[in-house]
Amino acid sequence: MTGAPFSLGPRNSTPRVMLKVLAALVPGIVAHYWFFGPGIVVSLLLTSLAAVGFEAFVLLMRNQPVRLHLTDGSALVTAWLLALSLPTLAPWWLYVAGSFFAIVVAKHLYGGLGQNVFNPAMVGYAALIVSFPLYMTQWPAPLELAVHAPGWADAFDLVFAGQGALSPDAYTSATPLDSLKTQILAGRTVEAVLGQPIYGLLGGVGGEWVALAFLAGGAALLAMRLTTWHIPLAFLAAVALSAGALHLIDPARHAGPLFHLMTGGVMLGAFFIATDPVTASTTPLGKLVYAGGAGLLTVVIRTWGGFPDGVAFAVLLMNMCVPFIDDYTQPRVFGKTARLRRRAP
Amino acid sequence: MMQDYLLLLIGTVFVNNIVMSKILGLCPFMGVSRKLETSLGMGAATTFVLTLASGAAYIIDTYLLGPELHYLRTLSFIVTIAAIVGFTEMFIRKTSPVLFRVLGIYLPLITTNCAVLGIPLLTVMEGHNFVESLLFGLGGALGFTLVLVLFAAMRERLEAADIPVTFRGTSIAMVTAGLMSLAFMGFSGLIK
Amino acid sequence: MTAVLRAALGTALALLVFSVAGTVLLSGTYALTRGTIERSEQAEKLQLIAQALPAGAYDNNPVADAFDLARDPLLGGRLPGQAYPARKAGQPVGVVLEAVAPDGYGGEIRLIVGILADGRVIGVRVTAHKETPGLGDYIDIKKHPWIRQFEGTRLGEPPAELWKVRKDGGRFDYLAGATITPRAVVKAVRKALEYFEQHKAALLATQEETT
Amino acid sequence: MSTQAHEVPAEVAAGEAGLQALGDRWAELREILHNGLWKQNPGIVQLLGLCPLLAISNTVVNSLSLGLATTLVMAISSGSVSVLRNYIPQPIRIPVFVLIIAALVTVVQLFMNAYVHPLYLVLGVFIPLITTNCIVLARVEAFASKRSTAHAVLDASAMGIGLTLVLVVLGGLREAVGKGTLLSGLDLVFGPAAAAWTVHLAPGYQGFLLAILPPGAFIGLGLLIAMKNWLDLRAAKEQRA
Amino acid sequence: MRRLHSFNGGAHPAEHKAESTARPIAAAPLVPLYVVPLRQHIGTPALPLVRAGDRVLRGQAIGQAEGYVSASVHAPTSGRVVAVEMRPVAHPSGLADLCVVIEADGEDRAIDLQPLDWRGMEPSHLRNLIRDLGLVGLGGAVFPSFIKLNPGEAGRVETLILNGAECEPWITSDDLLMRERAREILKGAEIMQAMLHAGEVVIGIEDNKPEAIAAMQAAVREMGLGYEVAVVPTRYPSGGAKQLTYLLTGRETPSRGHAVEVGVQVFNVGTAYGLHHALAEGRPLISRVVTVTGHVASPQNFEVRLGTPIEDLIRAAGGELEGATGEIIGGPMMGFDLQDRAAPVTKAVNCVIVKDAQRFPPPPAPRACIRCGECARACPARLQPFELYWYARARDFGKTQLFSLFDCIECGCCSHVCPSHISLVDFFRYAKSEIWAREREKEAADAARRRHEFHVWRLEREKQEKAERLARKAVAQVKEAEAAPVDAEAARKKAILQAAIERAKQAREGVTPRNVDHLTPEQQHQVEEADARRARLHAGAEDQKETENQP
Amino acid sequence: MAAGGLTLGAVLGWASVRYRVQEDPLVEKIDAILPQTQCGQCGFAGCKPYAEAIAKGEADINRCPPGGEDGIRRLADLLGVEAKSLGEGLEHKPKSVAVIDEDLCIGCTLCIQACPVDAIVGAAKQMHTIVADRCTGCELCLPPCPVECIHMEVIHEDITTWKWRYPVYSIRPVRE
Ligand SMILES: Cc1cc2nc3c(=O)[nH]c(=O)nc-3n(C[C@H](O)[C@H](O)[C@@H](O)COP(=O)(O)O)c2cc1C
Ligand SMILES: Cc1cc2nc3c(=O)[nH]c(=O)nc-3n(C[C@H](O)[C@H](O)[C@H](O)COP(=O)(O)O)c2cc1C
Ligand SMILES: Cc1cc2nc3c(=O)[nH]c(=O)nc-3n(C[C@H](O)[C@H](O)[C@H](O)COP(=O)(O)O)c2cc1C
Ligand SMILES: Cc1cc2nc3c(=O)[nH]c(=O)nc-3n(C[C@H](O)[C@H](O)[C@H](O)CO)c2cc1C
Ligand code: SF4
Ligand code: SF4
Ligand code: SF4
Ligand code: SF4
Ligand code: FES
Repeated sequence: MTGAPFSLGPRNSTPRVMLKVLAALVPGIVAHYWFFGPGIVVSLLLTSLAAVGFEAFVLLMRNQPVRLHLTDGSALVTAWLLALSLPTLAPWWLYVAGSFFAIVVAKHLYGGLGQNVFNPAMVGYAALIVSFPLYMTQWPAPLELAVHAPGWADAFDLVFAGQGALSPDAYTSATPLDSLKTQILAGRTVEAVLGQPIYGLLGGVGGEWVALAFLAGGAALLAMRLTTWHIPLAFLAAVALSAGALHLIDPARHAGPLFHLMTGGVMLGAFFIATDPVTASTTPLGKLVYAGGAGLLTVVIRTWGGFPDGVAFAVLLMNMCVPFIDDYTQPRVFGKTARLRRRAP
Repeated sequence: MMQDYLLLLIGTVFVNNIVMSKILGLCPFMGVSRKLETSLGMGAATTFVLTLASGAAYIIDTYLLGPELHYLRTLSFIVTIAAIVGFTEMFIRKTSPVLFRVLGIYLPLITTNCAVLGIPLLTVMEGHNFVESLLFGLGGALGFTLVLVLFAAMRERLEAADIPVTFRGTSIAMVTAGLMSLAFMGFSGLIK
Repeated sequence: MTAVLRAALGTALALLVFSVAGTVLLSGTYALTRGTIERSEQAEKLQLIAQALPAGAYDNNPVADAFDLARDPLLGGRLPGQAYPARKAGQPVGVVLEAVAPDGYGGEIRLIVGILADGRVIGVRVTAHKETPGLGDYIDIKKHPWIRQFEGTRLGEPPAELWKVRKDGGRFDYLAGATITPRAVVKAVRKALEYFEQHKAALLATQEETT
Repeated sequence: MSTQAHEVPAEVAAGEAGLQALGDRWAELREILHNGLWKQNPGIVQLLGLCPLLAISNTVVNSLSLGLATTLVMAISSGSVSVLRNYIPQPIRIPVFVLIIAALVTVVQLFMNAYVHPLYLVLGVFIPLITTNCIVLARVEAFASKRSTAHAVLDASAMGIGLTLVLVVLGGLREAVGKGTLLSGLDLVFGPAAAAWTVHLAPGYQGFLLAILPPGAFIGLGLLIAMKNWLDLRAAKEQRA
Repeated sequence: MRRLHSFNGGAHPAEHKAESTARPIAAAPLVPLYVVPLRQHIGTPALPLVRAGDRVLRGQAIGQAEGYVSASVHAPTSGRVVAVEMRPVAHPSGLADLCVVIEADGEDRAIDLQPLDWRGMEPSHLRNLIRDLGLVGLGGAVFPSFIKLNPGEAGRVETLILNGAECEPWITSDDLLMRERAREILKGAEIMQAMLHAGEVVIGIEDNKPEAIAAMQAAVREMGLGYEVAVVPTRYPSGGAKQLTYLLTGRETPSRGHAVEVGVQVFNVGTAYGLHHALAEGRPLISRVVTVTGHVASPQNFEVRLGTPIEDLIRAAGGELEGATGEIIGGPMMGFDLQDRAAPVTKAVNCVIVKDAQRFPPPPAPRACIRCGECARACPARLQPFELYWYARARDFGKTQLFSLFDCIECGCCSHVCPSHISLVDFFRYAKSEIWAREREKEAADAARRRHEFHVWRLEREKQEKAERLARKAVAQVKEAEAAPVDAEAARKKAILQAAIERAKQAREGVTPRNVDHLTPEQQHQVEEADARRARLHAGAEDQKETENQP
Repeated sequence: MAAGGLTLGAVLGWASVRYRVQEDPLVEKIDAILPQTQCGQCGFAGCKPYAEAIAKGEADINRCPPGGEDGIRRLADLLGVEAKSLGEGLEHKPKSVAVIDEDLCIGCTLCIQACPVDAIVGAAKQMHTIVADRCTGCELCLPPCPVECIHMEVIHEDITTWKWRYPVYSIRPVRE
């Protein structure tokens, strides 16, 4: 039986939401293509295919309406975000394994869309980086700096047939974050490092433009009311503030806030990953706590941790806290005097 | 000095989390995490006992056993822990019946939490001094409480998820713990 | 209250009996196994040290003859390490030094460096490290023969400016994707050799001198 | 049990009763075994003794060694508690149990240190931790302290073997996925020659490191539990059909 | 002008009001058969005062208010009662309820109606009168008005709000009532103000009803009342009592409490209109204004006699058009699907919408909730509907209560905006009714436990008493035997035999039902009925001995 | 070590005597969840004995058919164990009340004695009546009646007891 209301609200729907998110990602993808070559297209295709395949497979196994759930588009969002956080031009099975972890382990073991507690794309990323650090640290160099700028044919060769004629050094370089981190470890100063050719005006060459494109996409996301300002703002503010504080304390060892905002996954994370409605906190106050925590952890892991970028782990760590945060940050219900509190233990 | 202590504490809570990276104390972690409220109680009780046990272990190991009798460590530690648990129970019952109602049922469970023996053993193996031993115990217990409470909140939410039948219950809890420890790997390398 | 006391006394006695019994049992076992344990521990260490020494070129027990080294920045460690001398007929053949590479990717990398009396490296082994599995852990002989590159090297051979990984223009190989680890190891071995040069006399003392 | 016994001649009844008693005993034994190995399996049902289960199960060899050590401790401690059960004052039974277990564990520890030193180094702190391995105390308290010695030893062994089985399966799973090998590390027990016995499953396999790391342990055990659920569900379905 | 406050969320569903405002309110025609449910209000249903065969007049009470929260029910026209029986009523369940079925005689004769001089009346007497006149809230909650007209402990209500917001789409009955009968509404409000000693009276109307606003303003001016006509922005559910109170006064009605606790009382404009008529003419509540709209030939508002079958009412609006797919009772946001068109109009029915596939398409297949929070942003109660849904779906009702399930006013905003098209409110209604059922069961179980414990205790006591009695008797007999030692042996045997007989007799008859001590009135009623039946059954039977078994 | 053992033993012994664990209130809590039908389908003499058995760990939580899945879930919640389905051989019946065929009743009072919750009224040799809203539907009065005049009638819902149904669509409910 279904009761009132009998009216349909604004003409939106979950597939449309997902479609809009995909659309908002396009500027970033275009920038990526422009600065880093066609590898991104190959990896997007691969993760999309794998993710949709895995999703269909699990739905079939569970006797669930396959068409209904496949068409909600969430697997594609996961796939794209996964592809955007993995290095391009890695062997094909890396993308497939990442999609498996994202879709099967992180999403469908929990019952599918809306029920998972961990961000699927980030679970895929994290599983890969701890398992295959070698592939996960070989990032394609920006085209203008690469010894050999890989074209479409190279891209397919590298992904499907292994390295072929190209040696990794020909088309990869350490990412700006990684390179900064290792060189600081070796005793160089930030200033000296940032003068190197892979660093651009704000972040890394090419990477900074991709980040700006994601910022634009994020703005569109906000304008379309697909997310609220809380998470992106708190995330970016926490990154900027903590990086800024470290920079003030010791500018030789810690890069400034702008550098941190423009490199790695911060922009993508702030607007597209930390905002995943399923795994993010849902209360206004909770969103601030959640995203603020994620931003802070990002900088902590970047600065002292074992991984060059901390966005994925920061998001996962905060995902873990979300049910707890939500429980203690419920908005005050109309007519009640206090926020919802748990019973005393 | 202060900084070292702080680092030790942060290290034991996050980086070398007793459950997620040292893999100790899992039975209560799985068993007492169905409800947020009970997990808070368990966490509080464990924190209290573990800090004391860790300090006591240092004293016993340094002043009673020494290098000669190290083979009596396990025996003496476990007896000490049993006594501390019994003593705590008694003390709390006497001083705060309310607290006792809250913690009482968890206290006996603590004796069989292997973290409670593991931390004292680790602390003497790593050659900590007295303050460090206390902090190590405290940090370990806080780390335990942290993950226990977060895990409980997650499990409460997952109780209502449409999880595939074969994975319902402890299976998905294990997978969740696995993803938690994956997330905790993000802390690796934080403190060298 | 007396009932309580009596009960307490009873349980106390029972527990006493069990504790004493446990202690006696353990002491007995300990006495029984002690010798074997010590022998096992020594054998373990000796086996490790032997990998960095020329087989059959010595007749002493380096582990038994080990002596402490003073802390030295060239050896890297925060705590003083040890040296294990190898002698044949009381004459020094070489020495195994414990050294630490402090700047590995995951923190300290502990090494033993076997050096012949003429300053030539006979073998290097990693005894403990926290490098990333699958990436930086090829320095472990169980994973990769990389560490054997040092065999036969000495200060000046290769020349000082080539005591680097290939990526930095040196002579030592590395595996792509992980340069920090080999860099640290190369540096540590070089420093250990320098230490040997500086303290040669003390390290290669004959048996009588050290004991 | 034998309600119609009085209607049949005495000697027949006695024989029958004897047979029945034998059958009963066999049923009881089977029950204990079935409980330990499957129905109440400590590793995947009771979820006790998880720490060593998860921490040590990265290779088959480690799993097997710790499993056997645990089984040994369980059997001896259950047996001794069962023998001593009437001499242990009720109020301090737990401390005494723990004491007995701790003493036995230390004995095992000393022997392992002496005779399989490399393995001792690998298993590390988890040997003394058998003391607080919940399953040891749980069986002692729930079973051994109430039952005859033979039963107690059998139950403890069944539980121990049940745990060992899970350990070995999990170890095999993790080792195979994580490294693509099986039985690596045999040399720790049998000396360097045994290194050659290691089975390499797929040459050129990259190794899925996650499986060997802690997350792999948790997820692997989760999968094993799910597998058991699935088998049980299927059995239940078949029974209904 | 007063400063308006703004509540959280809300929704802007398409209005569809113009359809039914084109025509004035018409009187619905007399129909041959009226079905008048005895439960037309919240609380205890009225007790029937008539039996099949009785003749009734318009306005005659046919159901008497029973208990405190209740109101009387009256005949809508004159005619003959043909049955007092279970008939389908307008209820989401589609279940039947006890109704008085009246066959109209077409004469529509009324009882003697007398204006009541309410000004001089003792307040509690006046409230009783209002109860007997069947006045209940016509805003949808049908709560007996006399209760709300009690100024309460404070002795006065600061603000009386007349609710003319009519925020639901499609419905226009209040709009038309205000346009056409503003003066009568205000006269009703005067009564309310006087009864509540209200300091100020505010009439809240959404800004999409300019004619009604103008009419009310004009009437206020003409009548020289100091009332304020407050224009509130059109945003569903501004007509909810809590929301309107907050809009107009900035006061939050406490959770699970009533507006009166913050010094405000809210009445629907129709209620005021009905109150005026009830007191000025002595006419009980037998009709109300109902909007008939949607897929009908001529959508219009009707003054409808309560009890009119809905199918007849639809016919009055020209009948449904081709392709009608059903009816909604109430508005599209809070109403429900009508299951049986023979069900009658009651005091709660303010609107009948005939659906068609175009404007009321079947709901799209729901998808998984993505926790997007749209619903929380729309919820006027500031709840987190997706959390409620999450736990209601899994039947974890404890958790739903932790997330304040009972603060949900079932406005439907959340379902309305959900991009996954989940009918959230259905889950909330489901959870609420399950929790209520559980509470009922719990009470029943507790009562059963108490009775069981009593039962056990009683058996125990009886066993004891019996043992004592037997002992006493045996002692007495032995004494007797000793006193007459003729044949002591025989006497002793006899005594034993006697005792055995006694024991058997006791066993057979000794159990006396002492379980009728604490019966509720209904149970007493049931027992009495049984007794009556028993008496009828046993009439003529000679057996009268059982009285001796009574204690 | 010996000294340690001695002191610890003393402390523990003293504590254990001093603070013996009192009766736990668990039985009450369990009993409060049981439906108090007293039907004995669980294999115990009533709800309270079953509650005691559960508290002692002697009985499983899935033995009470009148309590249904929901009751099991609440018990599981209380005891912190995994909920399970109703035990083998037990089934949940729709809620019913007993009805006495008044024409047949001979007034033997046997049913009155059987009814655990005093839901039957009437005196010896008189016809008996069941007070419907006291009857828990336990069926215990059926077997004793010598003339088999009692039968069970399923209770149908009315408007006041009607419940909104679980909304079902193509998405499956979480627990079926
Ligand atoms: C059990 C019950 C008791 C009530 N008691 C009062 C009361 O004491 N005073 C009052 O003004 N309204 C009382 N109400 C009526 C509500 O406040 C009334 O329905 C209305 O003002 C709120 O309208 P709404 O819930 O339709 O928005 C009561 C309602 C119920 C169901
Ligand atoms: C998770 C992770 C673990 C790493 N572990 C190591 C390591 O153990 N040893 C190492 O030399 N580099 C390690 N790196 C790689 C360094 O960050 C850096 O990319 C590399 O050492 C630079 O080498 P290249 O110049 O050959 O690219 C790791 C990177 C990541 C992301
Ligand atoms: C969501 C919601 C919307 C409502 N909308 C209106 C409305 O537009 N007009 C109205 O008179 N009552 C409306 N009500 C009912 C009021 O809350 C309240 O019951 C009524 O105004 C009290 O007046 P009454 O007792 O005279 O019916 C609504 C209730 C709810 C819960
Ligand atoms: C604004 C927005 C952000 C999203 N971000 C992610 C994401 O970071 N990772 C992901 O796997 N899915 C993301 N999704 C898709 C979807 O929510 C996700 O697959 C669910 O977590 C699967 O249950 C996003 C969806 C939206 C609408
Ligand atoms: S609007 Fe719908 S999809 Fe979004 S959170 Fe609410 S229920 Fe979930
Ligand atoms: S129906 Fe309830 S939960 Fe939904 S918006 Fe209205 S008040 Fe909020
Ligand atoms: S089955 Fe349930 S209702 Fe019946 S006696 Fe047992 S506990 Fe009570
Ligand atoms: S009347 Fe019969 S069915 Fe009803 S409670 Fe009594 S014994 Fe049980
Ligand atoms: S084995 Fe149970 S807590 Fe570690």
